Amino acid sequence: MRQVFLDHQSSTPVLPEVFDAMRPYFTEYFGNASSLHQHGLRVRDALKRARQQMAALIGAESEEEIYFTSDGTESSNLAIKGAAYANERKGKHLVISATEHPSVMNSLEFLEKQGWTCTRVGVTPQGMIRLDELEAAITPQTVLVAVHHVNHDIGTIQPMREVGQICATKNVPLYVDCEASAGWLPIDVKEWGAAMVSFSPHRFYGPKGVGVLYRNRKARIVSVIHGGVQEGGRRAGTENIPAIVGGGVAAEIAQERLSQRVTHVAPLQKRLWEGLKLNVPYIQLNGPEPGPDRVATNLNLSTEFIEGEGQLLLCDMNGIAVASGSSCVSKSLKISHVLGAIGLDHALAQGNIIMTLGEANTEADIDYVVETFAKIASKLRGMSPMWDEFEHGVIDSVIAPTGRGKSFSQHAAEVSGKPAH
Amino acid sequence: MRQVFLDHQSSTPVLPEVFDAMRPYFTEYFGNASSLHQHGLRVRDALKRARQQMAALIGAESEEEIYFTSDGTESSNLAIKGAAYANERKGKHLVISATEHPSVMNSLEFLEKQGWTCTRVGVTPQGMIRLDELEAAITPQTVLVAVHHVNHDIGTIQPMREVGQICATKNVPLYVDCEASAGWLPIDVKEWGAAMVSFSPHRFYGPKGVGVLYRNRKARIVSVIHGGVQEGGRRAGTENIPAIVGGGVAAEIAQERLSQRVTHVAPLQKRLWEGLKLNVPYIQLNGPEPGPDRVATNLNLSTEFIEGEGQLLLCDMNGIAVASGSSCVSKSLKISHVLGAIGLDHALAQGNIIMTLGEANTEADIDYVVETFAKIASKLRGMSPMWDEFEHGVIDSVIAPTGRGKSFSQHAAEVSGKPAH
Amino acid sequence: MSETYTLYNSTVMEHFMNPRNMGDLKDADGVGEVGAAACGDIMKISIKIKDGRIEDARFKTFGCGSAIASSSMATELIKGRTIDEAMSFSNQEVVDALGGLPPVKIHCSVLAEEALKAALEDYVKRNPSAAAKAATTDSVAA
Amino acid sequence: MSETYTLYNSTVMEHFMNPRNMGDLKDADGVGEVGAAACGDIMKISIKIKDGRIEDARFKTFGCGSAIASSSMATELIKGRTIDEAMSFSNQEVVDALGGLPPVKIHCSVLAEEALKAALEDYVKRNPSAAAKAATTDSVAA
Ligand SMILES: Cc1ncc(COP(=O)(O)O)c(C=O)c1O
Ligand SMILES: Cc1ncc(COP(=O)(O)O)c(C=O)c1O
Repeated sequence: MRQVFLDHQSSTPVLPEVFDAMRPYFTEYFGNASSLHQHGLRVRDALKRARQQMAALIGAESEEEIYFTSDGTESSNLAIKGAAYANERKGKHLVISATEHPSVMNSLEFLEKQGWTCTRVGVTPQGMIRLDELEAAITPQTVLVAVHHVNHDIGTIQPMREVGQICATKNVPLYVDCEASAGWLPIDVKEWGAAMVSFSPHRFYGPKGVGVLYRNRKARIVSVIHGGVQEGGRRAGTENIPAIVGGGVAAEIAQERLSQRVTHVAPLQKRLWEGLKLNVPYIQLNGPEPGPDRVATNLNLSTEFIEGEGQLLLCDMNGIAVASGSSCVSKSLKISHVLGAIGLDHALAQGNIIMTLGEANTEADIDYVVETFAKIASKLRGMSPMWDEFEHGVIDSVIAPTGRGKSFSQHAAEVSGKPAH
Repeated sequence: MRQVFLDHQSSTPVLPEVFDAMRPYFTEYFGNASSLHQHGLRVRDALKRARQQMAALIGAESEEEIYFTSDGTESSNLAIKGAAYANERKGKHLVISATEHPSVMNSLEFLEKQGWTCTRVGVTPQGMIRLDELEAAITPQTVLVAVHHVNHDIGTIQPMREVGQICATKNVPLYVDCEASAGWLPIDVKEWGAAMVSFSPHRFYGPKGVGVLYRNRKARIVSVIHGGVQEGGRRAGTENIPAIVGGGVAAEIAQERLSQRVTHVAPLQKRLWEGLKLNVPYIQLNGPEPGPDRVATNLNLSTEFIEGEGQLLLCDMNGIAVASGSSCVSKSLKISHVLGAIGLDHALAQGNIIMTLGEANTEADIDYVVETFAKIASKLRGMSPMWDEFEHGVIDSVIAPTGRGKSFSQHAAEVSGKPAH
Repeated sequence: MSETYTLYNSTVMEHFMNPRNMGDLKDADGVGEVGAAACGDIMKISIKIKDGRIEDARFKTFGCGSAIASSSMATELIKGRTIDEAMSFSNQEVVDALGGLPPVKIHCSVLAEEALKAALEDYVKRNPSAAAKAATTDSVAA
Repeated sequence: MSETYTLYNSTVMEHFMNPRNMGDLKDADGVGEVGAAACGDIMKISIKIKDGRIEDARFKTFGCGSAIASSSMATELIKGRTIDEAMSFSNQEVVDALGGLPPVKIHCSVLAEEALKAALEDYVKRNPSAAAKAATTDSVAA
């Protein structure tokens, strides 16, 4: 069976060059960067090189602005809580977009329990932050604005330059989560005037176990993991040297191959969406059309009248790895809050499937996915009472309304006794 | 030149078997454990196996009690802050021993800023916690007691069973930092009645980038890194699968080879200390004599009249990797707080050297170290005004007092104008 | 990849991939459609009753793999049972017959139980005489 | 390991490994011993003065590698200077001559400056006539 990995947003394989670079740091150069002898000093050098590679990827001025954490989540936590605690005297208010990653959203919820307040700025149906609302949300007590570069679920590219200008005018530091864009879109921290930027190499063919936080010299943060004085006192704990070394090499390669990678995936993204649109009735793309407003790797789809997990499992049984933001695949039984924030009808949120492309995908892969996915959708619709009820005019389609029948959500609420969430 | 690595407390090389186990998880089995497809499910299986291996090493009942973090430091942070935040309603008081690792000490300092109070229980000159003080320190508001199994600097093994009994009697959960003991001493969480235990495989021939927190089902903690619902909702962020897999294998091997390893290093530890005692005048062992009260890997030495960094650098230039707790090697210019807590004279704290053994060390290594170290000590004493002043009866030795001259500390305070810290 | 890894055990996967009794029953004697407010799943079970026994059962499900497997298994299990027996059907039977479900998916089996009971209720409503007989069990009223 | 990694640059390492002017001066004209409260380092510099110039200088240091290197370099630098010149000696000279020190180790060079000034003070105290000449500079009194 053909194997097609279409979940590059979840993780990517480590490149052979990256693995080769990491390799000696497990067995031979195994020192701790805090040690003052050969073994420590050698890995310090390696750390510095990796910082330079990370700095180069995002246009940072100096490698001293790069801090290593364990992953993207920890970087978000450090950016949000680190800035909140460091600037408590100025105020206890933060502003974020409503479609930030849970690592940002939940860091904020934690702070809210400790007395901070937070404004969540709404987005358009395409997932674009509402700039006027952002501007209005910033108060003299605001110590941080957090707006991600690209949304992890729906691939929307945010207008970072405009966001940066608003923050600069209001003189509030800006944190940009670049986990879903680094390695796939050019990033220039200076152009945005970003105080902090985070990303994680395992999204661009680097290893897991390392996250990056860029912090502009002027931005004040305190650490959130306390202990020794590693990472300039901003992140305690023994550095994960092999992963950092590998991440640095992955960043260097990502910078070199960025346009080549995009040139490869962008046509596949279009081919996949065109193919699905043509072969699967009642399917919708969430977020912007492929083009300048959407990262070239991501398609976020809603297949109407069927649920996401079933689609995902049948894809998997056919060798196709995909993700879903439907409530059935989440451990909390809630749909992705991003789908809620763009105002997606619950029926469509339930049928959500996320496909994310990478450099190993081919046109033949795409054609196989289109063909297979059409079969899967029709198999699941054959089992779905909703498809039946749509065909009998009991409920109507959200994607292509016929004017007959009630809405899916109304029907679902009637049979379950409560509106779904 | 002979190369002798005597800094196993800082890190250990990854075993070939461990590396081989990790290897496929970089390039082939690169999935994210949150994914529901083949790539995710495969690594979930691997995660579960690693949890079982970790659970077995410490006598935990079930692998469901094992949580993965990024390192020992993060595990300490999660144990301390996680328990503090989760049990806030019961009280805001914690009790720790005065010689805990900075990851514990500084987590507490952070909580103290947020309104918690903490009692630091004193230790004997050998670094043993004072059980009567511990018992007296626990109040009805105490939500956690933290006592490490083995001290990272001086190798003292704490009376964990007695500590556990006190906590059980007082009905307060006990957290035991086993970073300096796991893989080198048997650990039985049930025997101690420990609520939490932490350790990190990079101290026993596993990889960096993974920490372990055992949490008994009954112990309440909340997460400190917020985001997705990985690790049972207690640690958000993409799991570092290769390191976890490698760590699991290292734990399994550590369990198998524990007594073999100890049988190897314990005689070397004795040989090293006997050799140094015989060949280096005015040298002192800090912490208990090699034997049942001291972990078999560690020697903590004070070479009088000379400072630690110079000793460390000259060791390094002679192929010998060691550590030091002197203020000159710390980024904060302070001596290790452990040396302060055991009441070590400042003069001796400044001349501190830490040697930690591992399975690759040989008798010939030890003899080389003894011989070389004797030369280093006499070279540095030749440069030291303190040695001179001791020989001229201006100051006296702490280790072997002659009754002539003032104390080093008094002299140092006089010439510097202030007492050192 | 040589080995196949699955989210659910092999029985659940088998019922998800090849569901039994999928579809609708023409001339059903009772139809129940229920939804799970928690996750948005919807399940419909149709039954055919003959001589006080469930002669046939079919399902249609909008939901995850375990919801589909649960309805497949539930319809298998209840065939041949008397109305009274079916009235005391519990989701645990589905869970057991499937060889277990992940904790977060137990509600799928509950949904199957509810869909079945709704279908029985529908039958009883349509057949008051049967209602009289079944009135001895409380679960109908609940 | 083929390459050698060092905590300090090669000049600092060289001065640490092979310190210049290590020892004491018999019949020193001035001896200064100072300590750094911050880290506990102690440095002693002895000087020999001839015709108003530092003819020779020696050090003994209890301290880290950069403290030893700083005292070695400082004694090298001051040889041949007049008392006045030496009075305005600054730690920055040591740092520069060593090709830089890590920020946290700059205080080692300060200690060398202080030890030298203490030795000069000692000389001046022992030789009031020289004191009269040097009185024009404030640094002595400081
Ligand atoms: C936009 C965004 N931010 C942060 C994270 C968290 O990163 P990690 O999984 O490396 O902890 C993710 C992960 O999916 C993400 O997509
Ligand atoms: C006793 C003890 N606890 C915790 C830690 C922190 O562990 P890590 O360096 O893996 O973050 C250390 C590290 O030296 C330690 O020795």
